[in-house]
Amino acid sequence: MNPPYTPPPAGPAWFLQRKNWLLFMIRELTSAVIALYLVFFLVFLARFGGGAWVFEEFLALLTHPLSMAGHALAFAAAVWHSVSWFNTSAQVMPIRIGTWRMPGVATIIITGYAPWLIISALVFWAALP
Amino acid sequence: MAGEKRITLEIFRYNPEDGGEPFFQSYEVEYLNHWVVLDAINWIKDEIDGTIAHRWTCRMGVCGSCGMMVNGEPKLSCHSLLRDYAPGPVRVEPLQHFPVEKDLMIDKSGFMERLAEVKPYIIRDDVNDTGNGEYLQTPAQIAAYHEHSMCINCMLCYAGCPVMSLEPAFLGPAALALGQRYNLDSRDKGQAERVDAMSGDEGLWGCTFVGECSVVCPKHVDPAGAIQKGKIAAAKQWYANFIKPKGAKK
Amino acid sequence: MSRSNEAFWWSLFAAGGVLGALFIPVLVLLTGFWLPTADPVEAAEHYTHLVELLGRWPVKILLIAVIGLSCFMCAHRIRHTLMDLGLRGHARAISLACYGAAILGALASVLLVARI
Amino acid sequence: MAETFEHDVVVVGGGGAGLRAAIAVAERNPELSVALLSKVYPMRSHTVTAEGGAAGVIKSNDDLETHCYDTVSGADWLADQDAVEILVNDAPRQLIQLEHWGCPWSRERDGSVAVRSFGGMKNQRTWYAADKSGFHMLHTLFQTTLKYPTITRYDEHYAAKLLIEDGRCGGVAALDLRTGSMRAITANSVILATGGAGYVFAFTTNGAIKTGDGMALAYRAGVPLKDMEFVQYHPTGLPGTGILITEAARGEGGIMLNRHGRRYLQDYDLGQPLEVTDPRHPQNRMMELGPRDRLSQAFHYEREKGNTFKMEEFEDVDAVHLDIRHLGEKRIDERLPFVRELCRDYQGIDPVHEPIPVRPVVHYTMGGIDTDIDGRTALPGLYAAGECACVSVNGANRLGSNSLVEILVFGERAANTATEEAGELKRPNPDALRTQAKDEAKRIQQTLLNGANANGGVRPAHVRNKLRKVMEAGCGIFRDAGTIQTACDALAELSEQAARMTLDDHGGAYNTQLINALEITGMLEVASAMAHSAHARTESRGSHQRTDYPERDDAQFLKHTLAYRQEAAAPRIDWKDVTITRWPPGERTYGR
Repeated sequence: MNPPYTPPPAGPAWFLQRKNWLLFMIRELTSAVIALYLVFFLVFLARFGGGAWVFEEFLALLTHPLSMAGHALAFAAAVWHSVSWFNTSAQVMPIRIGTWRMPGVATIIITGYAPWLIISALVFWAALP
Repeated sequence: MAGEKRITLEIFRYNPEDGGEPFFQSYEVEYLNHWVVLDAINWIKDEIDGTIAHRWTCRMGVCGSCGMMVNGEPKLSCHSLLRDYAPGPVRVEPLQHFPVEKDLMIDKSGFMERLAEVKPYIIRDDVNDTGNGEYLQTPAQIAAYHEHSMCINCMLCYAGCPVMSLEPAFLGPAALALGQRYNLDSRDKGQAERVDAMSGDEGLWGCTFVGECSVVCPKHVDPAGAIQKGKIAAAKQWYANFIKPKGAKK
Repeated sequence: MSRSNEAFWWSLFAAGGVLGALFIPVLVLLTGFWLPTADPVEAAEHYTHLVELLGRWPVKILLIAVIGLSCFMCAHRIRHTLMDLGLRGHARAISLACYGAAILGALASVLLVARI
Repeated sequence: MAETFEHDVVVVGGGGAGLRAAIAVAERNPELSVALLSKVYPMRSHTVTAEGGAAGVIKSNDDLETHCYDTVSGADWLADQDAVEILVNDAPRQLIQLEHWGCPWSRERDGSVAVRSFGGMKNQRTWYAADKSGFHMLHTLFQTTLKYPTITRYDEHYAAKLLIEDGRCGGVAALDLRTGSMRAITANSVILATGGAGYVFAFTTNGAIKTGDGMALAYRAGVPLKDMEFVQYHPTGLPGTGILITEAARGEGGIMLNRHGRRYLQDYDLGQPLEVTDPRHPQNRMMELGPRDRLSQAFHYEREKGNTFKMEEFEDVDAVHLDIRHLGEKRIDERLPFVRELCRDYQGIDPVHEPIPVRPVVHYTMGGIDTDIDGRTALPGLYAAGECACVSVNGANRLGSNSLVEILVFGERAANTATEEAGELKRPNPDALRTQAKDEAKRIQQTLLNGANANGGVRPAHVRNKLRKVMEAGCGIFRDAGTIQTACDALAELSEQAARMTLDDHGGAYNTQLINALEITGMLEVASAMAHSAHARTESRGSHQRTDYPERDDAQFLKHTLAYRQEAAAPRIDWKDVTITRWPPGERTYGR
């Protein structure tokens, strides 16, 4: 008798097999874009610490379309990360009062989207002169 | 049986005794409106080809035997109406990520071992002392673990989880959710005993939170949620052990 | 394998994930679009304001936490993704590289923010 | 051929009774090795589908005496009252034990166990885990077995034959489904816990595995089957599939309505209905909370009066309505979520908004392997518990929620006896046992596998389907000498056909068609015992209603039937006295 049949291994492109696996892989890959942005941000901090002149020169560079495109990509990745992160909050930290469990959508808004909006607004407000 | 409509089933065939490779065999079925995929397979087995091997028992979505890939999706075949797949064909395969013993029969032994590994039972000293009545447990305390106790061991989550093919030693969604079900049970005192089995690299930390297990679960067990809760608990435990190493029990 | 240090790295990942989700999109907007496109006359004003803002210790700590922990979030995910893409054989090297880079990034954020 | 595995106790069947038994042996004597053998993985066992709950006196407004009386009167006085007292007295402890093992029983606000009403019970005493009580009990028991290193599981092993040597049972010959090889699993004690035989009927709540295997094993070994004519029709099954809608739906206040919207049960001596808004509704032992036999019989009369409606999509079967809409969505989701799920998935209706169409459906076999109150059978070394056994606590009609405690109480009890006696009895010669297993393998090879029947041309499934229809037609809710005789004749004819069964599959690995064929030969034996027992009992009692003998006849028939198998002949029917202790036979009244 032959041994049980084992289907061939999926290979590195396994995530193309199912839609949700692909979405997962995109979510994970956002971290690579965010990592690049973090490197940029460290440079940004270094320039900022270098004084007003250095910083203004640096800002001028950032008006280049390539920079804009890079930041647009970074923004998309960051938002994807935020959305995919917050959307799991009802699963990871469900809110319960007695036997009542807060509906998933409400949990996600209260623990995710609402703080996100408030913090974003606060950061803008603080950064504005 | 006189049916109303026709549909073709393409069934995965593998026989370990004939030395051949797996292949798909097509059967045409006349079906009634309320037939599920399992009804069609049973009809084929009864009337056309008795060599097909598949598992089923309850036909009401609670015994967990009849999980299969139906058109590429992990499904309970007793729970998948044929008419939803019209006009067909319907491709029926054994659950993904398991060795195939024969046709639609997968090898479940690895899964059974995994279940045992997480110590899925109440651990405390007085468990056999029934003299003082029941342990009290409020409805709110039940709610903390109840969804994770609804697992029928159908293993659809294993077919949905890509880690199962990337890391074959992974304990997997159902087993980890089961361990977590007991960890979250207010009657249990066995968390510390379970943590070793559950929090290894093949345990909780093997999970990358794809989340598909909870999507394909027919009983809303939410293994993905259970595992993330388990990770939080295991991380807390790690810091506790770091601060108060060895022998210190909380 | 029992009680691996994964718990530690994962906790940094989780913390970085939360902070990153809350802060990074708005930081990208600020650094990528809002500051570069501001009126040059206002730019000097911005700079003094930001210097003043970043001179406060609570703000410094928050910024270090956001950047430093986000580094660990990225490192953790990149590490797992590389392994999932078929590099399980190099698990050790990948871990060293990813978390090493994250530690460097976190240290850099401390130094750079502190000197403002 | 025929590998041998030696154990001290072998448990055949991995459902509630089998698992409880295995745990009991492991706890009582950790020195003994236990084999737990099942033709499916244990959590697939039919216990998993039980919904409503398990009866055990726990609340201060209830008492053991009443539970006993309810059970005895529910059984139409055919239950052995010493066994009933054991069941009732031990039930609370068993249910608490299960609670301690992790069963998530539904609770009161203060954390104590909650109980609900059930049919034929005077007080609320049914412990429940929403409406998945059997599911939670089975998984709790299965998971608890994982604690004990002395329990060795043989999953997906089909017990083909009892191994008997020197007049005692010393194990089973079991087919390993994976390879098709025959194994001799030997032990000093064998406990049968294989469940009932509802699948010998066409329309049943029972899963495909409930083919009465254990009954057939014992019957062939000369052990009599007791009270086999008593087959319970549950009044509320979904019309197309036979899926059970739990009695708890009525326990929570659901009502039965005929085609005209009338609560027809009031016309069948089950009391007068209260408005559903009345806080006293539902009343115990009245109307919808009458016993199952009476409710199923009422359906039959309603159909004769033309008060049922036809369901076109299911070949025009008749049905009535079970209405739970007035309970409201919140209560339905809390207490009966599975009912809602099943109605949606398999009937395409939402019981929150629509009444549920239902009809009576074969649910439980009260009869089974004759055992004493300690689980012993007539064959030394062989014990039985659960639905495959007849202790008997269910008599002519089982009360809902008694079976889930029966499997615990008598599962443990049989195991205790088996554990004690495993040490006392001399182990049969293992070589002789292995030879028997080898012979059984050879028999199967020669009759079914090697194509000797190639010209028989009888598909196993056809025998099975015909058998199930024959039983439905001849031994249904109402029978008479004529219908039963027709069934007996048809069964004899089917047995001949079964001898000519031809398989498509001649392989070893997962030859599920072979297993089906073996099951079918057992089903024929069990069905024959049912039909001939029904023929012999010329009275009406509980679930056994003879239109030609409509009255209960205590003078002649306050007795158990015992069906003994005879080679190539109808079974011999014998009689055995019912044990009466404290509750002399009386009038069986409900609604008064």
